[in-house]
Amino acid sequence: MSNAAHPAATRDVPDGPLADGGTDTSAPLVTVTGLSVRVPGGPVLLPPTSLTVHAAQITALTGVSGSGKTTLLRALLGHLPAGAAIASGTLDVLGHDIPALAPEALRQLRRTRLAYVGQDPGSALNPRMRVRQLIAETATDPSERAVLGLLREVRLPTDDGLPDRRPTAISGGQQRRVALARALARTPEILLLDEPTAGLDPALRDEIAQLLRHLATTRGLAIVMACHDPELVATCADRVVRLSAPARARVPAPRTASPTGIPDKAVGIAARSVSVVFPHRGGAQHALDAVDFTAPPGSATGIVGPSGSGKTTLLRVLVGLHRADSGTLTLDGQPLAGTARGRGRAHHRRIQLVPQNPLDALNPSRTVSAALARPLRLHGGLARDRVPERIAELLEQVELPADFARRYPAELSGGQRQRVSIARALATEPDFLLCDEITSALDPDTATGVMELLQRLRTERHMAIALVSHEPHLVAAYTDTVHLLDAGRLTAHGPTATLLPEGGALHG
Amino acid sequence: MSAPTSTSLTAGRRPGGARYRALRRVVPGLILVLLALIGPYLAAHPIDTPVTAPFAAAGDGAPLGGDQLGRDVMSRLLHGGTALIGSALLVAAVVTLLATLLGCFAVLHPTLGRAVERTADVLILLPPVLGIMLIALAWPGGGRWAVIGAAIVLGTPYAVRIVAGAAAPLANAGYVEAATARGESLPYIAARELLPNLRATVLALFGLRFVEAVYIISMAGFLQIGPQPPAADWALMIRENAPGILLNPWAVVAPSLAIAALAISVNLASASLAPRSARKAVTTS
Amino acid sequence: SGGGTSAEPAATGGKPKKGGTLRIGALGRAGAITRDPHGTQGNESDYLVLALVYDTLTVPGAKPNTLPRLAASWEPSKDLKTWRFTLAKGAVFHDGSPVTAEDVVWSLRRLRGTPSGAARLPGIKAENIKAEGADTVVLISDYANAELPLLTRLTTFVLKKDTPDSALEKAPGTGPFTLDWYRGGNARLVRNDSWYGGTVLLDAIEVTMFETPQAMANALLAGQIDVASNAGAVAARTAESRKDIQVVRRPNDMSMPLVMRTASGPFADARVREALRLVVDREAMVKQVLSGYGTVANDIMGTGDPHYAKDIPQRERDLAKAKQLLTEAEFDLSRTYDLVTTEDISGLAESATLFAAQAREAGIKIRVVKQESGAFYEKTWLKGDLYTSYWGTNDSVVFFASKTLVSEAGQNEAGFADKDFDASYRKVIGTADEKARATALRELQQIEFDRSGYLLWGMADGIDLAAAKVQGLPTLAGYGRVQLENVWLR
Amino acid sequence: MAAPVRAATAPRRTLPLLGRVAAVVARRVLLLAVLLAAVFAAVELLPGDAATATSERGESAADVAARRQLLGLDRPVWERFGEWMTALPTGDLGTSARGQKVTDLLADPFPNTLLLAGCAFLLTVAAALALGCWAAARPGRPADRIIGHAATSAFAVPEFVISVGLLLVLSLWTGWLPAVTLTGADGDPATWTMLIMPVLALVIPQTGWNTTIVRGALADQAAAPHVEAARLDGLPTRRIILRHALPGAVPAIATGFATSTGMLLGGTVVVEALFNYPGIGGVLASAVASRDTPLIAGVVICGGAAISLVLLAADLIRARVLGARP
Ligand SMILES: Nc1ncnc2c1ncn2[C@@H]1O[C@H](COP(=O)(O)OP(=O)(O)OP(=O)(O)O)[C@@H](O)[C@H]1O
Ligand SMILES: Nc1ncnc2c1ncn2[C@@H]1O[C@H](COP(=O)(O)OP(=O)(O)OP(=O)(O)O)[C@@H](O)[C@H]1O
Ligand SMILES: [Mg+2]
Ligand SMILES: [Mg+2]
Repeated sequence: MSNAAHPAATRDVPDGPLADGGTDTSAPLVTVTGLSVRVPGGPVLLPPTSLTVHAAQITALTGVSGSGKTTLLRALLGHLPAGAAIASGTLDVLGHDIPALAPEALRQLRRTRLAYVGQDPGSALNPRMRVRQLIAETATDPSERAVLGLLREVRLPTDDGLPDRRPTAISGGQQRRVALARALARTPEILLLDEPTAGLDPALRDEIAQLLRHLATTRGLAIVMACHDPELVATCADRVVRLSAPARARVPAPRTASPTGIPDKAVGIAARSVSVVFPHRGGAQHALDAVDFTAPPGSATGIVGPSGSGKTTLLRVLVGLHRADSGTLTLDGQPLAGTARGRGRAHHRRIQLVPQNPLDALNPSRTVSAALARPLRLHGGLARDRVPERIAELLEQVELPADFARRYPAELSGGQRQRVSIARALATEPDFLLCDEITSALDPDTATGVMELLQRLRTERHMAIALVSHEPHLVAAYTDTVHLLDAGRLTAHGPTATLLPEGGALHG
Repeated sequence: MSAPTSTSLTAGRRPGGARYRALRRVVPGLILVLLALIGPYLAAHPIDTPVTAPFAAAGDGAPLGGDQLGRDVMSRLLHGGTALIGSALLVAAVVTLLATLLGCFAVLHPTLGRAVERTADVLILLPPVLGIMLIALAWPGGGRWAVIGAAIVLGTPYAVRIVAGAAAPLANAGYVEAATARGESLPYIAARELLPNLRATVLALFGLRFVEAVYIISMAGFLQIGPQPPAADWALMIRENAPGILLNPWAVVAPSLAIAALAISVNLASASLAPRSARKAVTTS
Repeated sequence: SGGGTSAEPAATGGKPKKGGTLRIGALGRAGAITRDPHGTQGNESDYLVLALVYDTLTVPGAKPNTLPRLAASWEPSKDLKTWRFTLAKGAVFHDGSPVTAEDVVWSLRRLRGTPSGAARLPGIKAENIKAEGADTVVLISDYANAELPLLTRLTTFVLKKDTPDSALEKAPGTGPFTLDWYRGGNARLVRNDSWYGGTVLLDAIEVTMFETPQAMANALLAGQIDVASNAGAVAARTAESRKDIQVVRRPNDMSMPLVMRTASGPFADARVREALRLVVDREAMVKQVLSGYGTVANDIMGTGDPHYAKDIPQRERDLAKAKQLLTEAEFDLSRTYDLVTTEDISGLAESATLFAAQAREAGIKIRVVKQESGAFYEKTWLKGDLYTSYWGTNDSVVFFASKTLVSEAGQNEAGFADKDFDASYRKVIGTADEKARATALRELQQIEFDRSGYLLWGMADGIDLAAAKVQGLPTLAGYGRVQLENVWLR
Repeated sequence: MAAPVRAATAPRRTLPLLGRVAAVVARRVLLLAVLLAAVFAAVELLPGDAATATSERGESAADVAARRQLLGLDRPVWERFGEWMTALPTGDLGTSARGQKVTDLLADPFPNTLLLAGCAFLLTVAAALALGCWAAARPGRPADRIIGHAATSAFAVPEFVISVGLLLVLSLWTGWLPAVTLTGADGDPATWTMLIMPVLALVIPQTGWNTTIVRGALADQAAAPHVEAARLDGLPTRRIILRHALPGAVPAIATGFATSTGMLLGGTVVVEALFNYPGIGGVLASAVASRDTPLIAGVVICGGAAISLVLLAADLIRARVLGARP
């Protein structure tokens, strides 16, 4: 605990797979030596990795998408994906040899000393329990006072009725903190976090970073987090373990962006005065309120706004998955049907959406190749024997090895799934690509790679992009115009350079 | 570190051992079905000729004793499965098929969904036994077909609900929306996007429907609807021979055991065909 | 005529003793419950209760087959059309009022007025039922009928005059027992100490209605009831190994003939009918269908009749002769013939099944078709070419001749029209002279044996199961089993 | 910072509870009316009618026609249905083909059947939940497999087989229990021991069916993220099942139990016959045999009302459980 007082001192430990807290005097809580995980006779999930974790330190696991961050966390927890097994190395957590631990002892360990918060903590909260019960359930001290204390500790208000709400009635950021409080309630010694800030806007991200720092310091907690957000790593990690990815496809050389000028307004996809109202019991919610949107061919348009401002809804209206309550859609000046069913084949091909949630964007029971082959056959009219070749090409474009074609989505990491989903949208060679938070699960390098790819297609094929993102620097770097949304209203739109100077914070 | 060879990838996903285990679970069902099919050729006596005293205890010539007319229980047992298995399989297949079709379309098409829901709501109020009585009486001489019809009509609404219930969460999944946006037709989405994820549900449903069909058909037999004497039918045998159970228990016990064995083996088979991953159970690690 | 005693006791276990409650089970269905003594008694349980609470004019007997009850004696006129019934002395209703001829006339007319009244009192118009003084009732038949008292044995229950329909359930009767309570087919009856017919020994009878013979037999085996009425052969065999249970066999209880249409169709040729009678293996039928609880019969209906022609030789199986007859009659052996049956009583469908198997040995292809009871009576009965039928009153040859065989009979099941038979029948019912009647009756039975539409392979015994302590159970066939007034408990 | 509370869930509680319940009840009543119309029509489709079905040997065609007129069978179906329906609110179920008041015919047997089916239902619910949870807590282990197979076979074997088996073992061989139900002057079973075997005969197959459903629904829930998370939180299996998996499985389970009600009532037809239980099953069997439309409709409405009540409970449970989810 001696180092708890001066965490900044150990902050800049050099990166590397064998990074070791050599300056610590206390015994490490976790010792991982040469651990590797693979499916017997199958792919490698985690290349040999070593790691030690000490009390009161935050250890960040970074590395490109698919490098095994999630796998390592799950190994520490003793919960590997079905079929995978430890291939080599040792794993010691709190003095226990995790792989050899009896189920009951493992359960006790998780119950009292080891806590894990997954990548999507909102869905991990029982929707039928109240916040208060959720925290008391795992707490060593389930008293009212202690529960409220925990809520305050994670900076949640306790006097506006939040403790009596259910998880579905609180926002995503609040869910994340409730999950954290639930993990802390058992006073663990080690806290494992997977992507604690993915998909959150910058304000929330900073808040969580502060909180983690605070917890490590005051509680002497050892935190291990998988993270691809360099800013978060920079603000709060004591040490960084960089996982090296298994052999992967060539990274395409970055190309210089060559944004075209804003072309003629008459062509491209456009929405005029679109409104969407969601009926709710006892009232209605205006998800979109007379919003105008235009994306000319070859353009790159950013859509930016706080969580719940209607960004996703706008894209869904454009692609025809949600019929707008009022307003008109046009494509190249011609009216565009309000629903996908009402549209012709050509429209289907030309407008493609990459949906927000990478988890359910792919059919779990169909292989990557099946997912990619269908649009190729349906819209490309490709001969059967040409399909595998084209699939390999698409995978390569999103930096995935060609042999991933045979995998099922469950055998991919979060970022890999998102890239397959992008590849599927690209398969029809669309003229308009609507991207909903497509980089939220990707590490910076991969994200840049993907954005570069889109940029290239823009210039080569004159494809237009609409980009919804919480990452201001991406919007700033890759779009020419931007639409700002707030609570369903279009508050501003214009050149990115003027509306988003140097990619600064937009909201919050 | 060496990259995995591509050949080992597929082998790793479905180890030969698992396939063998799955096969082993399907085998009892297959054997039973096979036995029911070739049973008539193994039978020592014709099904309608008395060979011993009515309800004679097991003994020479009749290894399982005689039935209510002194016919050989063993021979009748060997003959009696074909029709029951056939009808139950037919009912289970048709109900599962209908339910899968209607259930998938119902979640993709709200109007149809509401119609299906309402019909199910009404039919669920009708006790199955009363339903069989009405349908079978409305179609006298329908015999086995009337019972099959009744079982299908009565079983489908509930089955549709099960499929629709399982499919509903999938209907809004990203991949279904992606398919819609891609311009896929409803049948394609139902067949290629929803169905593969419902395999476990559908197979479990088939198993359950089969058992339910056996139940309904035997129930109909008990109510004197359906197969007619001198047909050798397991359900009919149970009913006909029940009065003599104290004289020759085998006449009742043997067909009962046959029905139970049939139900178990079919369920076993359908459960083992279901994909393991889709049906996760509460595991401790 | 008249006189004689009631049914013989089944077993004698010492001197009859007074007291005790007899728990008896009888078959019945909840939906078919009737409390009207003149209604359609679909339930044996209801009939049992009615028969113990109310009296009929006469009751079935062994020999002669008609015995006095409420009518102490009867006398025909010379032309056998007018019959005078004299009521028993001292007969009173349960409420103490004496039974008068007026009461009987009112009851018989009420019976005649029911939908099936014409079938129950054939040839007797309502206005031809009259009282003569206080204790004589006169019935005038439209035609000479020497067997008229037969008709008064089963449902001529006597109620008090002008009993309204709403009061039927509690209406006092004259029988050996009075009704304590009745509920949903079950009832409790207590002894009528002032019964005119003799001393009743039992204190009470508790009647339980059973939907299935199986449930009834189980109740008896478990000791929940003392008597299972009409429990069936299988139950009897089950009980045979039990020392504490007696099996009471009542011979000639039920006939299950096959009916072959004589008027038209493939069986119109008498040679074909005879061939079928030669095809059946009667012993096997009795053994397999009735579990041996029955006797082989000779194609003559009414086997319990004191005048049954025992001298006509028993027909045996003779496949060769059958085949020869079929060839002579040019019977089409390539066709499959439907044999329609029902499951109304146990053994019926089985007899059809077994017969079909036996007929196959003679090259006749028969398919058994089971019909639901309602459909059977609507579509097949009286019309079909080949079907099973069943009759429970088998103590009178004349009964069957009048109901089902004489050409104008309302229930002529086989469409049988035979001049010689009709002539013999007229002679039987129109002749007062015993000897001449007997000759005619013999003749009538011979014709029936030779060429009627019936194939009567055997007679089922009626089988009651009873606990060992029950004594004096009736052994008469058919509804004779409800005569429980002489029963006592050891 | 954080987005405001989502509007989706907040106003739910403000809706008047009474109004919602009334709407649900009204829907159930309407469904029952539709079913009755269907049954009325179905009975009309049956060949023959009450007049011929209740006829006896020796009746002439004229007699049957007269009775047909007496029973009102010569009038159109819809007229009779309308008459029957309008009399319903006054508690009048019409007159049976044999001229008795349907209410009188059902007055004794229906409460008896309710008692039998009610006991069986409660036992089924308890047993199925216990067995289903027990099996779900041990997925893939012998206990789970045994329960799974036992449940399947119990359900496959119809009530009458089980009844016969119970009779043999519990009564005829051992003499432990009375073989049949006898009633006293009040029309109720004489002793409660007479209920044991009929109830068991109904419970065993239905428990099989419902255990299968409970087990399946729990297995489905086990894959839910919050259940998986609860497991990773190291909570005891018991708590995971009862607190995290079961609530989500309740709608599916409730629907299963609701269907069970119909099968239970149907099963009484057979079980009552075998144990001579004085219930509605016997009435129904003979009513169908004699095409007694008013009597069949009376039985259907009683059974339908009972099933509706259970479905109503299921509706309310489902509304409560699902209400927690937007
Ligand atoms: N069940 C599985 N079967 C086979 N390979 C798998 C399986 N699960 C994961 N993988 C592979 O293992 C590797 C590591 O996956 P992991 O989820 O740990 O990556 P990650 O570092 O968390 O990536 P991301 O940042 O994209 O979430 C990936 O290449 C993935 O394709
Ligand atoms: N199917 C729906 N039913 C009811 N309300 C909905 C539905 N979909 C979205 N909403 C509401 O509409 C508003 C806009 O939602 P939308 O998904 O477009 O937001 P977003 O800007 O994409 O937010 P985020 O950044 O969190 O993805 C939100 O308040 C949301 O609660
Ligand atoms: Mg990951
Ligand atoms: Mg969004």
